[in-house]
Amino acid sequence: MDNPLKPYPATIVKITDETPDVKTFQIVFDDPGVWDHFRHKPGQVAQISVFGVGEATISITSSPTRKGLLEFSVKRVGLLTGALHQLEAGSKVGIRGPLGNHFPYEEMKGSDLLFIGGGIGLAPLRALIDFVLDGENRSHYGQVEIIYGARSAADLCFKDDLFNRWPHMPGTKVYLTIDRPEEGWNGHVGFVPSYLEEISPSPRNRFAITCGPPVMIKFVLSALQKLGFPDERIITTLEMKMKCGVGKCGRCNIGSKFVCVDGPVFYLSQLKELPPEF
Amino acid sequence: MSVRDFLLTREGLHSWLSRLARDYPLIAPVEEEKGVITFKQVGGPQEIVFDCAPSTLPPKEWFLPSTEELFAFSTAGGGITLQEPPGPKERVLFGLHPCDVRALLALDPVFGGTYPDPYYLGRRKATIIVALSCTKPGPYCFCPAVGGDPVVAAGADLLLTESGSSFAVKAMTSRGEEIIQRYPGHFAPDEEGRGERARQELAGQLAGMFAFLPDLRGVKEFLDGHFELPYWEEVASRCLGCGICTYTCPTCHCFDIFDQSWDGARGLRARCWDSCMFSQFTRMAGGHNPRPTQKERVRNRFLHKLKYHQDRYGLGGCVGCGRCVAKCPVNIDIRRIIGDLKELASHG
Amino acid sequence: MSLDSQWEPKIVGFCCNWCSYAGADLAGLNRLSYSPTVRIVRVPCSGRVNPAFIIRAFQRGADAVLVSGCHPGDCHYVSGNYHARRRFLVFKRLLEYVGFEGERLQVRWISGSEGAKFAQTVDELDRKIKALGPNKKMRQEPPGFSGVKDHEG
Amino acid sequence: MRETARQLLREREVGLVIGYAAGSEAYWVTPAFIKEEAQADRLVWNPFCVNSLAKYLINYHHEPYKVAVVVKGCDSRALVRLLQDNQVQREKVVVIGIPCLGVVDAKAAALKIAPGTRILGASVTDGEFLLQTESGTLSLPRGEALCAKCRYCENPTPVLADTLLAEEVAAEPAANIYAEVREVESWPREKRSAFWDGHFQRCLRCYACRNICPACTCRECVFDQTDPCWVAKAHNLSENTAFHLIRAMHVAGRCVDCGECERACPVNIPLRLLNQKVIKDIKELFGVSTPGSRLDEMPALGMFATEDPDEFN
Repeated sequence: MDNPLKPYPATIVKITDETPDVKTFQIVFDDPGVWDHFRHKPGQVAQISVFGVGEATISITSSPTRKGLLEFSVKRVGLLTGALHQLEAGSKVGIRGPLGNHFPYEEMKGSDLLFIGGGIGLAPLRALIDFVLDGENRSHYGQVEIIYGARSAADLCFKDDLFNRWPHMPGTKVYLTIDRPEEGWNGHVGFVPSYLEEISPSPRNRFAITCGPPVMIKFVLSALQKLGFPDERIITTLEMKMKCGVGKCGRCNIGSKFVCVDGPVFYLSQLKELPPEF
Repeated sequence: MSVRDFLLTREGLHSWLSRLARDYPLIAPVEEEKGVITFKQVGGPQEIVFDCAPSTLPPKEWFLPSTEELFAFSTAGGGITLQEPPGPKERVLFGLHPCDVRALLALDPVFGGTYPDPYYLGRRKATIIVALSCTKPGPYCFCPAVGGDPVVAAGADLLLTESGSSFAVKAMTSRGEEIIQRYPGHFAPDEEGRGERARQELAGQLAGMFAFLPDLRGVKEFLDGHFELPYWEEVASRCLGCGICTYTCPTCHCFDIFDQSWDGARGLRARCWDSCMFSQFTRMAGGHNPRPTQKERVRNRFLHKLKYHQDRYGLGGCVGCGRCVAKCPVNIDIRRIIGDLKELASHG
Repeated sequence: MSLDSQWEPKIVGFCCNWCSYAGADLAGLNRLSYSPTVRIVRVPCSGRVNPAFIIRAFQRGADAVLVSGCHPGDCHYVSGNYHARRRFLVFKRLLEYVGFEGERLQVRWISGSEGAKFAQTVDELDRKIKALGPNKKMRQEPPGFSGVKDHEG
Repeated sequence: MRETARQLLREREVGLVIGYAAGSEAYWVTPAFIKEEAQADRLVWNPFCVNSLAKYLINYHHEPYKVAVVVKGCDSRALVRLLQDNQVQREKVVVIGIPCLGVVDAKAAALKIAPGTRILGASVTDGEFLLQTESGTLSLPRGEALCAKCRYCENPTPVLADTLLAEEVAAEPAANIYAEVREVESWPREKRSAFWDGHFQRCLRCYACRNICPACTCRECVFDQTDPCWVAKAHNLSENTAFHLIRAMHVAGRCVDCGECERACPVNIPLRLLNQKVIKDIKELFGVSTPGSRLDEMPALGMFATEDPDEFN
């Protein structure tokens, strides 16, 4: 990247409706040579441009083991995400990145992994889930458990992964929950943090990785501590308003740290050192 | 060893500046409006304000313009074409005071680092900096309190210091030496160390002229351990939430990025100054705001100046120019804030 | 300049749905010819016309703006045009004060039966603006490749 | 003033007193928010108390307690406007009015008063402001030091107050208040255009004029909206002009001519000259008073009369 503010031209090749307000965009670079520089790691983010509207920071939801494409799951919340939702396959966009740090997948080798996600918060976790489940990587990790919840069954993202793919992978369990009972749902009902306490996974040799709405993260973090997970094995990824993504525009700081370059992935032990401004 | 010290008469300075204005874009402090001194391109020395202490707005506009085009885009023909603006021509920035030079040194690591910013760095590289020692501090100047020195300008190419009817010139970089060589006849070698004596003498005179020098000792250490302070509520209750302090600050660098297009097919991506004092600054599209009230925003600004910048880059975030002091409509005065924090620190 | 000789005024007409838009319609039905330099934007009421709309029109290249609504007393919403009258008496003076030619903002009451008045108003405005020439105040160029310039000029 | 504040706080009549405290230089004051009786000694009143404090009341409208606020005549017009818009509830505010003989322009004073000077006392005469300092008495001639907005004052005594802290001051007979506006009006169009272009291009868009303005109380300001975006973030002459014209129209009929926008402007844009133009026109056109002068007179552009002048036939 000789100019970190200039995006690579790219094309949306496929759009999947995940929920009424979340779509997954499959994107490829127009210049295949870009893949030589764009080597992302699970947990990293990118800036997606809709030219004429602007940019937004979105986590990369596809694992780097899936070569030749990037996936971004985007919830429609504002101007840019609204514009993105209007686009069709074949539309031109820009991609800037990969930005930020990544999940410590090297350090996690040999451990069991517990993923706890809420709503669109599963998107960044999915990159790591697929990374550890794909190919020979699988042998480096122990049990993979995924606790995931959404407001309703319709709001569950990645339904194909949740129902058809991940549960059938070896050593992998998926626990789903929705906030309120509804017709046709036979699964668990309740909020993610309380479901986590019900399941009560052992902290022994296990990393917990969580992402979701700020309030969910808050209660999940305290539940994990109650279960005995050490701060160094609790990992979360933060969302902040970002513009430049490269530590210059000054808005995503939490104390002296910039979420865009020092994050978005933080250990709980690191978060505890930071002022509570996130 | 090449001579690095020169002498320049007042007439010599004027004729040199006239030549510079012909050969380069020459940027210097001018009185744009009664009481408003800003850095503008000038046609010659007659337009320049030599004794501003300090200018109303800092020269950062010339490195981080208030609005700057990042690239133009066009989706004509099905693909996307991006075109970056041409880099700036080599230019001379004259009349920066040492605090302003120090502010650039504080900005450099922000725009350099792992992701070098070609726009800022391009302007930085294209700019020959001729600094001017202060002859008297402004009413709100406090650079010595934050480690500055009104007669030292590390980071400039040349430093001029007024001494009687002439100027002592110190070439601080090879680029500074080159520019002196390019204008033979203007500069006389200072072989007797008159410049050094002049600077020392001036430094001695200036030392007692600062009206109010806050004592920073222990303040950062106090802030390291005390994020939550009721004091910030008191400051925030007065704060209007405007952008004056950040826009007049030579080290504030926050910006926003936005697109401009009439039809979506062609347009510009640009950035413009933004301010951590604004309520929208950290507000996310979904409505969550990590700094929801003016208390968090005010605290962020002062911690940025007194702690965060130091933590991150090992450099002070405040250079003591006093511009925010001069312009705050409700008299939120960083010198007083430092004093208050110091007092809070001493009471445990 | 050759560009100037090809120049045709751009006039943006904000016409209230209930009177002036119908007036413009009537002008068309009666085959009254009027200057094609006007582009009509239908608004619910002259009272809906925010000064920001007019500013945006000038920014994007309008040489004149016509705001047209029901005659006082005839407003579909009872008083929208009375409010508009106060607003535009003030705004027009403000525009002149900061250096606009006052002729570039015209406000006219035109009823649904006044097709001829509509055509005449537009033609008159077109003539005035042709005499004045293009508006330069606040005008922007479309952002794009042509807009790329070095900040220092 | 201190005694009034102490009493209000002691008797729990109010939970907060908003007044002035000494600033970091002699010619500045800073808003003070006094919640405890013992803190009341921080309050000052002197010829440098230029800030309008009325708008701060909005920050406290959710509080259960009453708030007392110190107002000069011009500030009381701002308070009237806030009351008219129901931004502030009358029963929740105690108005401490100060009849005022005019305040000092800090920029002018800064040229005369050395930094670090301490003011021990001040008095105002017909011709000068007299300041007692540690090194003797300093005189600021009224002609040089008086704030521009005080050169003609319609309301030296607050139009609304629960307590007046001094004898009422009679308003001077009406003078040519809008002489400067008329001067600009008389210029050829090109000169007017160049004059305002020169000022608007300098605008930093710091929004101090908006944030300090007692007429600007929108929960979400049009200039902060991105969709629709009526004024782009870009700083250039066209967008800056749009900002100032839209702002002038938004406060038209509601601007109380307190001059705070012009005082706050860091690059000396003569904003009062812009807003006064609108005030003058609405007065002439619709026969109204300066906004905020009367509690029973609502903003001119929020109402109409069938017999208003009509130039649009």
